[in-house]
Amino acid sequence: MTAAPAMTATGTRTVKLVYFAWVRERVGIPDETLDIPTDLATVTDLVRWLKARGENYQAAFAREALVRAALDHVHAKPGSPLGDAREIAFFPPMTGG
Amino acid sequence: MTAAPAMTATGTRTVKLVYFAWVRERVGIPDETLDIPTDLATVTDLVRWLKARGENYQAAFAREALVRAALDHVHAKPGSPLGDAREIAFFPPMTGG
Amino acid sequence: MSPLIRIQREDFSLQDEIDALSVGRSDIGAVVSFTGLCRDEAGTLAALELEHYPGMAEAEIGRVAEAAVARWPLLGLVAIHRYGLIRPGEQIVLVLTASAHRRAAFEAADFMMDYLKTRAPFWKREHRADGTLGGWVEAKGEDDDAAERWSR
Amino acid sequence: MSPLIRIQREDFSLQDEIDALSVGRSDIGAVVSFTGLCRDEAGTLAALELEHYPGMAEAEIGRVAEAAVARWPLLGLVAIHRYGLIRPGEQIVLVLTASAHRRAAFEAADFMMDYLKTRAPFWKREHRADGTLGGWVEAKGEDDDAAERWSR
Repeated sequence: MTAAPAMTATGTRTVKLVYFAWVRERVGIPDETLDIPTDLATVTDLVRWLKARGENYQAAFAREALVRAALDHVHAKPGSPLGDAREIAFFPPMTGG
Repeated sequence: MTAAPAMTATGTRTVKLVYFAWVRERVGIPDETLDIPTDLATVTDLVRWLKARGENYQAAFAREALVRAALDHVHAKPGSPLGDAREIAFFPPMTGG
Repeated sequence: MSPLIRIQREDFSLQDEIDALSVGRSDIGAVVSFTGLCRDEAGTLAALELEHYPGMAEAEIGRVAEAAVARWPLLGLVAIHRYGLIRPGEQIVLVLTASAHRRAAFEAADFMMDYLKTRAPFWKREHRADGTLGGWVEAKGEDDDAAERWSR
Repeated sequence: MSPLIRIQREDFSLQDEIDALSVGRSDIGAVVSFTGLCRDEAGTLAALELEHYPGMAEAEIGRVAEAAVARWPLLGLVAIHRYGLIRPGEQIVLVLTASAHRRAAFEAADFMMDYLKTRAPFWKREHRADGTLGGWVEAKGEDDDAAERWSR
């Protein structure tokens, strides 16, 4: 990821959001590319911004503590800074193995 | 092992002694059948009786704490009673696995 | 020593992986394998469907493997995780560790599985024998507790 | 569940043993294997000679296996120990445990190996590459310590 985030003049940047398992089912799509405000500092900020966008996000993030996130393929915490992450994933606790 | 130990009128009984690894090499034979006094109470009593029989036993049991014993295929301690064991084994600490 | 990580739909052969790891060498004294299988005690399961996060699955298992390599003197480390539909009795996951001595091989395999359970981005759902789609399998708190052991 | 114990001169196949344990079942969720191999890091070893106490070897490993079965909810337990001449890179010992969940399978295999090392009547000596007979391998205090863990 050497390219700089795509910034717009109005203070947004473009990210890819990906969803898995029942988070994907509730959002209704496996992934989407969105322009998000650059002033969203943390994972939690992004979650709350998404919830304001529609009922599908509200359903997916109804219990915020239950949804995990990853920034560019690395696990993140609710308070983790979004930084310049290009791919942001949301999913339930993992049940592999 | 349902047969009773073979007792003689003079207070001895017949046992099979088996030796392994360097205990076997020092005693000089893999096994032997001996009449041992019935008044030998413990594994240590038997070891000391054997050491009185010859230099080969003295060499094998020079450091008594280094030699392990089994009575009828079950690990025994120096103070374990010989009971009516028919097969008594002596060997170094095990190095399998 | 570079860990071998594979995320695949196909089944795997433990014997092939052990052979690839150990044939022709005489420095390995201990090999530990863990194989996770699809269970169906109730007889109601047609298959487990394993969804995964391509890219992150390889990356995250690779990070866990590097942590194991840094912590134990390993001579070999393999982790294979399947995705897709897996029927009862079939293999899901394999972890294979090799070392000169048994303690490192046991601990590293145990560590790998605890972390795979809690950190590898895979999610299971049930396809029932009656043709209906079951729910997503819920994560177990005991898995988090198991992973937590290694940071004490 | 009855443990399978084998004391044999011949080599063994991990895959065959796992298949025998698990094929056609769907109650097993976890299989752990431990394979002990003949090492020769210095390049001076022609073979290890393993002497054993026939009769007691089977009996003692059987007792250790029964202790494992009593302690963990196992669905399968296999222990195979070879004797005779074993060359560098060859297999010496196999322990295989199966359970519904991974913790029991890991712990039981670990326990079995610790006890095999300290209680199974086997003794190793070295045959050197230069044709001379090496000494008997000495027991390690750390093996006793490892076995002691399980009584705490």
